[in-house]
Amino acid sequence: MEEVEMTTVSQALLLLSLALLLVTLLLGLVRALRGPSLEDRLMSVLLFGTGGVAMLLLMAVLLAMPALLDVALMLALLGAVAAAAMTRRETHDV
Amino acid sequence: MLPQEIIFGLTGVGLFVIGLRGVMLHVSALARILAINVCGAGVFLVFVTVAYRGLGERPDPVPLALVLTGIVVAVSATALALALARRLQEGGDE
Amino acid sequence: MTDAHWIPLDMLLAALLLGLGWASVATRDLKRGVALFIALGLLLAVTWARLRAPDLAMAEAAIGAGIAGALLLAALRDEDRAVLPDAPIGGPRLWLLNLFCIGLAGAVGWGLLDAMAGSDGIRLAEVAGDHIPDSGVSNPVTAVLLNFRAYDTLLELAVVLAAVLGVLSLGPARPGFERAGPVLGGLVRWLSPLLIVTAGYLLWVGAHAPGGAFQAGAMLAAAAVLLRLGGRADAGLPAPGALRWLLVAGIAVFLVVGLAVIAPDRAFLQYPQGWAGGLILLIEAAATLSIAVALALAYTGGRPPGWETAGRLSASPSRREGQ
Amino acid sequence: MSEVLAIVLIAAGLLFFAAGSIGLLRLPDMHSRLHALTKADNLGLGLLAGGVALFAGSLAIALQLLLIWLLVLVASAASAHLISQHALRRGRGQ
Repeated sequence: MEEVEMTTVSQALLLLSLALLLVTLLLGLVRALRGPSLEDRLMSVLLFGTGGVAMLLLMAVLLAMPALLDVALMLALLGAVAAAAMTRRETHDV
Repeated sequence: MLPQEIIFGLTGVGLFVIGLRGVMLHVSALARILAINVCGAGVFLVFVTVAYRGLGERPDPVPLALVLTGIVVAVSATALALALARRLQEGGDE
Repeated sequence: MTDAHWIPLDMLLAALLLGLGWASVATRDLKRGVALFIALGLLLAVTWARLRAPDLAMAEAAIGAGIAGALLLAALRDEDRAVLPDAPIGGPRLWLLNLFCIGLAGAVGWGLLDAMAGSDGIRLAEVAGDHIPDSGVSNPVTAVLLNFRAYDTLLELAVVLAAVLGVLSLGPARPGFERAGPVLGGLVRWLSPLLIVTAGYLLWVGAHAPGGAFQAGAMLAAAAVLLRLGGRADAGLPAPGALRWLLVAGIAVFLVVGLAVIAPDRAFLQYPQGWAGGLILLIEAAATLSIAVALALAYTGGRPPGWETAGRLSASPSRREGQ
Repeated sequence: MSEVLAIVLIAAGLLFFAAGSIGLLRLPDMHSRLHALTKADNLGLGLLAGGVALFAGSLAIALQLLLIWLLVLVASAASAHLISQHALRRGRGQ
């Protein structure tokens, strides 16, 4: 990935894609603010997880940093941990 | 000076102040601990911004190392604060 | 492409960070606050990646999404009311507070910009960069953490240990979780080994690529958090007797290595030529285990069962009954 | 040529991301929002990862991208299940 050859047009388009992903996250933030249920807010967190992975993949190409793929892998693994943490109940709650 | 230093530096300061305001405003221990963590995120962002040297440059590793240990120390301190808050609440019930 | 092209994107990212930060703090609904704080952690990981700090992005992913979120969500259960009463202050006093915050932001922001604009002299980065070939590792962040500023890292491990000892001294662990259903059970069964393998990988590549003891330890702790969420109250941790040793292993190995390398011409923690790489890996392996155990215990929120008696060589039965 | 294909794949992926976020924002009830979000984001990430793999042009990286996508697929399916189960259980007043 270090020597990715890319035209300027492609670079500009990738940059635009990153910005569009941020806009979709912004929509997710609006949903998180509106709620109304906890589940709606959890869905926004889910969106931030997947959107974050997508942004990391694009930045790995654009910044020529293959290590960002490792970060994306970790984020993918840990998104599920966050979802599990948000929906579990302790034994005394039952 | 890079434009990113201005953008993210001021964002870091903004997060720090937002967190500080939360700490002063809230009464609930949990809300205050949450706010302190937002405060800390702002400080980390300032450090990472200071380390940043531009798109093609390696960032300064010294502030990054500080932030890396800072993240782990912050989460340990958060755990301690939450455990203390829990004991306080239990004590209040007795 | 230059940094100027990234300005619109960076401003969008900055706006989203500020929006999430504000929304997670300025709310009376704690559930909303915690959910948004986890989202902020995910976005911070992206921000560290953008600012070319993948080492931090890894730690943030493991801690922000894996541990801090779970920790806050567990604490949320203790709150009697998920929605807080109105702010205790209002009217003119709230205005004063807001005014103070705006003034503070202005002053600190101006000071920061002033300081950054004025510092075009030699930075530590050049000094650190020149010495990386001698450090035994090629990842600059690992070089700083475990060689150039190793004593700093040693003390930071001590701070983590102190915090966890504080947690342990406050009382027994929180109750565990109910048994997992088939879906979560399946998730735990295939995800936790993956997390552990990833932790091993991060420890190994930390010498030459982003990764290292802190990231690996956080990842291992995330595996423990997941096991606990799946219904194992002990979070998959070993017996308390072993836990005590694991908790101090990082600092112990660090100190032993640091003292062992002392020679007439070498100071504390000044590794001999050619040995640095191996010694750093040794210290990092021990530190990974200590950090993982510390964070996992911090997540459980107190002493595991059997902690008090584990330290004694032969715990007398009468003593055990007394508890 | 492959660069054009990569851009097309990434653009298609973004379209799905946008659809998921708009669904999250505009659909009337929680369950349809969850459905729209997870389906669209998973497809979107798959297409986007395909585009990134074409840019990288190496088999090892393509395999890592495939792994990331599969992890996100499984993790988000499990998360969606946990969230809807959580909503159901709360709806029953448990």
